[in-house]
Amino acid sequence: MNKLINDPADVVAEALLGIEAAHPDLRVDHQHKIVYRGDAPRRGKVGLISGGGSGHEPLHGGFVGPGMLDAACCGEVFTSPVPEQMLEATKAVDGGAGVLHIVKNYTGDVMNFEMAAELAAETGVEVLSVVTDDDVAVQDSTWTAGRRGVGATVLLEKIAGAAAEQERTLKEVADVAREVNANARSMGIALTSCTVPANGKPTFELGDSEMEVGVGIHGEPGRRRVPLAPAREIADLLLEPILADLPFSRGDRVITFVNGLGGTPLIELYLMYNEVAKILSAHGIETARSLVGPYITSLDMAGCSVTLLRASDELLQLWDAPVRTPALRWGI
Amino acid sequence: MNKLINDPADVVAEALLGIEAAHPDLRVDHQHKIVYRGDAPRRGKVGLISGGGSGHEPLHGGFVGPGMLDAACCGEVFTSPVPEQMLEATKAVDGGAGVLHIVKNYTGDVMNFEMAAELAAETGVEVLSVVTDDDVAVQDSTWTAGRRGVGATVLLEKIAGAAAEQERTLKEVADVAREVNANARSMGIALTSCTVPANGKPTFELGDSEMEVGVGIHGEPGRRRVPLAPAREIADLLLEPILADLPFSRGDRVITFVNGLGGTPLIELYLMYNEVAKILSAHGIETARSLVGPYITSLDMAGCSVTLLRASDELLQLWDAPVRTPALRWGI
Amino acid sequence: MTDGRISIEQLTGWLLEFARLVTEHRDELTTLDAAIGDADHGTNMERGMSAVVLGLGGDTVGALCKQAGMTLVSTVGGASGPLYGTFLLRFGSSAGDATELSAAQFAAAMRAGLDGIVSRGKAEREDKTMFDALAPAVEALEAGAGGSLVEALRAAAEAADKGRDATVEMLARKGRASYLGERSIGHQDPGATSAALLVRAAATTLA
Amino acid sequence: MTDGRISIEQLTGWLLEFARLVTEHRDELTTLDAAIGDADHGTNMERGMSAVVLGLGGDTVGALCKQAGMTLVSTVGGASGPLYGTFLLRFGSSAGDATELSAAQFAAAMRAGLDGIVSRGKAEREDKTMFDALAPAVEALEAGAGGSLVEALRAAAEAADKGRDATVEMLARKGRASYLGERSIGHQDPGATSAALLVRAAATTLA
Ligand SMILES: Nc1ncnc2c1ncn2[C@@H]1O[C@H](COP(=O)(O)OP(=O)(O)O)[C@@H](O)[C@H]1O
Ligand SMILES: Nc1ncnc2c1ncn2[C@@H]1O[C@H](COP(=O)(O)OP(=O)(O)O)[C@@H](O)[C@H]1O
Ligand SMILES: [Mg+2]
Ligand SMILES: [Mg+2]
Ligand SMILES: [Mg+2]
Ligand SMILES: [Mg+2]
Repeated sequence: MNKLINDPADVVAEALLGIEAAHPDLRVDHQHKIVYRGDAPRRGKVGLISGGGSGHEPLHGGFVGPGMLDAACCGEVFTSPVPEQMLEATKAVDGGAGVLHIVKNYTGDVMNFEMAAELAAETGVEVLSVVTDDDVAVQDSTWTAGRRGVGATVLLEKIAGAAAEQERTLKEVADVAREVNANARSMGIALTSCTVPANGKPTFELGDSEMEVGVGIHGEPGRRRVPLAPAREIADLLLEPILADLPFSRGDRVITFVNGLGGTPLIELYLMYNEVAKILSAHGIETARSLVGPYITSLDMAGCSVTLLRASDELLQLWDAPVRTPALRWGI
Repeated sequence: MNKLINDPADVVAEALLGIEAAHPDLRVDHQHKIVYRGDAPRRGKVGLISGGGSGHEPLHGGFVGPGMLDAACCGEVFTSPVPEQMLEATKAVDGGAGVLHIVKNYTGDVMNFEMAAELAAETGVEVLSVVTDDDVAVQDSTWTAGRRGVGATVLLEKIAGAAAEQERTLKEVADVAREVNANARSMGIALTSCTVPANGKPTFELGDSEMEVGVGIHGEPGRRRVPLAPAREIADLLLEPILADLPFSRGDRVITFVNGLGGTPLIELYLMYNEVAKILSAHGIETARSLVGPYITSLDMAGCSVTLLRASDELLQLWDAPVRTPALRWGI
Repeated sequence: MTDGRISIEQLTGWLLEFARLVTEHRDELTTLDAAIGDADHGTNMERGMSAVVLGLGGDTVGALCKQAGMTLVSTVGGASGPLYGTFLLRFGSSAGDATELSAAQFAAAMRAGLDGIVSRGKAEREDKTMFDALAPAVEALEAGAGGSLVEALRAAAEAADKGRDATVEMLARKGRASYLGERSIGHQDPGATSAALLVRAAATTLA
Repeated sequence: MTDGRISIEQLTGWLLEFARLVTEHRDELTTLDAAIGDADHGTNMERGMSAVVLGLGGDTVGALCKQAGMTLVSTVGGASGPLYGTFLLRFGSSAGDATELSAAQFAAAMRAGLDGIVSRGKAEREDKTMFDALAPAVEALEAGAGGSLVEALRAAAEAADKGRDATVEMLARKGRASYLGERSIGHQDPGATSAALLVRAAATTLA
């Protein structure tokens, strides 16, 4: 297992020590594995909390800071955090205006956040939850666990963070967050598996000329395995279901997000971005803003995902608002 | 070969199309494969040019913008650009105050930049060159090609960029750049090889429990191959020669840079950062600033490098100055 | 189920044995999860049950099991943490202040635990989850009301194993495996596998 | 070398043959470079020589070779671009306006090219570079001054091959391979290998 780690059981705890050491304006609660904005709680501001399994870095700890999250609760690798963590974070970031939980739609995450919200309600903190489920690879059905939350989560945390910074009410921030999720669609592809440290071997085996289409961010196998294709065909494969699903239409303005899954270098992501941009312009869809890089990863998996967010002027303004976190920063 | 590409011969050209599409405030000359700051040339400002083989992204194209480079010349993968590119860029960014070439110390880069500088001299543009050679893995000797330029290049481009932004003279900017190089040391380790697209297979084979110590950023084998070790031992292995070489001393203030080589995810880099921070504090060396992430990569290689820069107050001020590039951004 | 009552020591032994089995089968559980999930079920369960073992105690069955359930909720995470945690919490509530359980009380507590899982996770029969191993086991316990505890537990363990095996052919409709659609068919559910271990542990420790 | 003169068509043929050999040996050159460098020497040389082939032309030997040299400088990059480019530029300068070369003029032009490589790259004997294949070849050409061109070219090709083979045991002191220190020993230098192809191409096309 070619990883820069010590004991696999300590990966999350030790990475948190590194985050703390590297980012003096964040605060880390090592007992509860929570990354806090240094100046939380902010009086009058809605507190924004997210969290989930680790292994998706910079999500979520790298998105803590002014203009984005107030706290990130870090679970074990690919394992949702436990209710106690979210309860603790909720109490710590409440500045009197309530707390928004940003939850990716996985059974474990949803249940653990739900339990935390129930417990928080008992302490009197007002909590609303938003669940992201933007992954079009998964059939949406009341008979399944529903779609996964993937790339939209990054865009949502930024945009809701900006709304919270403007001291909007909890309901308003939650509405903006839901608007982002409702207008975002994603799809991902893997060229290699990832290796969970505690497991020590690749979660699935993929030949040198195969790929998994429709993967999430946990090394789950995708919807289907097909022969490796050139980037331009992969872009088609990713965009076709995305564009059809919302559906996106000629004239739409979007934020285009090409995300690396952790083991794919930036040069390939830019190359993919070019393919995506060509398809979008052929469809008359205008990229108003873009994001290219590894922002929601799956450990060392090679591959990428594409997220499109249909963005109103208001969402774009919130996107442009200053943000100062380890992984996203502009304007300050 | 698990890569998101089309024809291996087109990787660089197509990635440049992606960079152009994703970053409207940059300008790309596709014929010469040059990434320009949108508003170059800036009258009265020293022009800063770097470049080298591609495959190290975000270096150098991702460091073009206010506060950093004016232009980046992109060679083929792992192949230094040709003199024509640097000549073209030199003429294009000269705002009357001369142009600084930032060159990593590789035979090919040095020769191609030299030829470009000779040609530029004929056109009347004043050119100075700074060569980075911070890699302590390589014996420094008049009998060899000398040390490689690696991580220090990133720090130097930022700091010299800030000095140029202050409208210092060409000589002054070059002096600052040389000061950075003189006070920086790096060392790298690989847990996997990279795969050059045109070659289609890993440059070297490394077993699951081996690592190459003292690698550069081109998939060259390192100084030696040893059994894979825990992160804390790797940190020792990397820091020991760095600390001994300058040497760094108790009380020194440094910029600590833990760099990912392209295939290693951020969670591992933070874990490594923690190990590095522990060793530094044991040596009484104070980290004044830090940088953690994949900034000078080697395609999809798994591994990392550590760079320490002993930084005066002036260098730190220049580091803190606003910068606005795709890969490094703060203050604006 | 008329013979024998289940002591608090036996219930403690049950949880210890479950912890032992989870560790013994950790890699198997993780490998099953790798095929249709995210390769952590063995790690998750081992982390949780190790913590349970360290904190085992309580004067009543209710206290014992609630403590264990809370520990699972606060150490496991993922889907299995809240589900197994809720199972034990509800089991404990059902048993209440009792210091020993009759076979019927045990069956009732198991039913309460299973209902807890359903109320948390909304699983239905043949969704390919832990429910598919646990539900037949609880039914066997209930059906065995007239016979011996040993017999009932053995029948429950067999029912759980059969339910676990039946998950192989199911198309997943809950949890991560549901993302795979048709590709989930042919793989045994990891949660059903650990649930069968829980019932097997009961059969070897409670009678 | 009294028999025969080398026409501009033959020199054109030389460069064409070198391009052909480079393509034929592309993967070998890259594999050699993978062992002690960065796995691009075959790709680099093929890219450069393909461009040379497309632009071949000129009324004089000087024009032909300078054009080819400029093309290498502006398409190859890396270490080999400036080195092979300078080689051909200096070769062309040495030949000047001639439209054919005597054997002695050819040897002198080769010497000038080699000197160009040395002035660009500062390589010395046994640094494990292209110099170690080219220098013995140039010496053989010079030494063959009294014999036949065919003989001299054959001797040069043999000397280049021998020089190339000798790089295997050398410890690299220039270029990327020098980073490897002792580990560079045991591997044949890619640049010396392509240089031996250049000389072999001369032997098969110029006599
Ligand atoms: N909604 C649900 N109801 C009941 N059991 C479920 C549900 N969702 C998942 N499970 C069970 O949880 C198991 C997976 O547990 P685990 O791997 O520990 O959690 P995660 O899926 O979060 O990684 C599945 O094999 C399945 O048996
Ligand atoms: N200073 C030098 N003088 C002569 N030849 C050199 C020198 N440095 C490198 N070379 C030659 O260049 C070859 C490598 O070329 P190539 O792989 O194309 O360039 P790069 O090393 O930039 O990737 C080496 O095998 C060696 O023969
Ligand atoms: Mg999990
Ligand atoms: Mg090269
Ligand atoms: Mg799992
Ligand atoms: Mg090379």
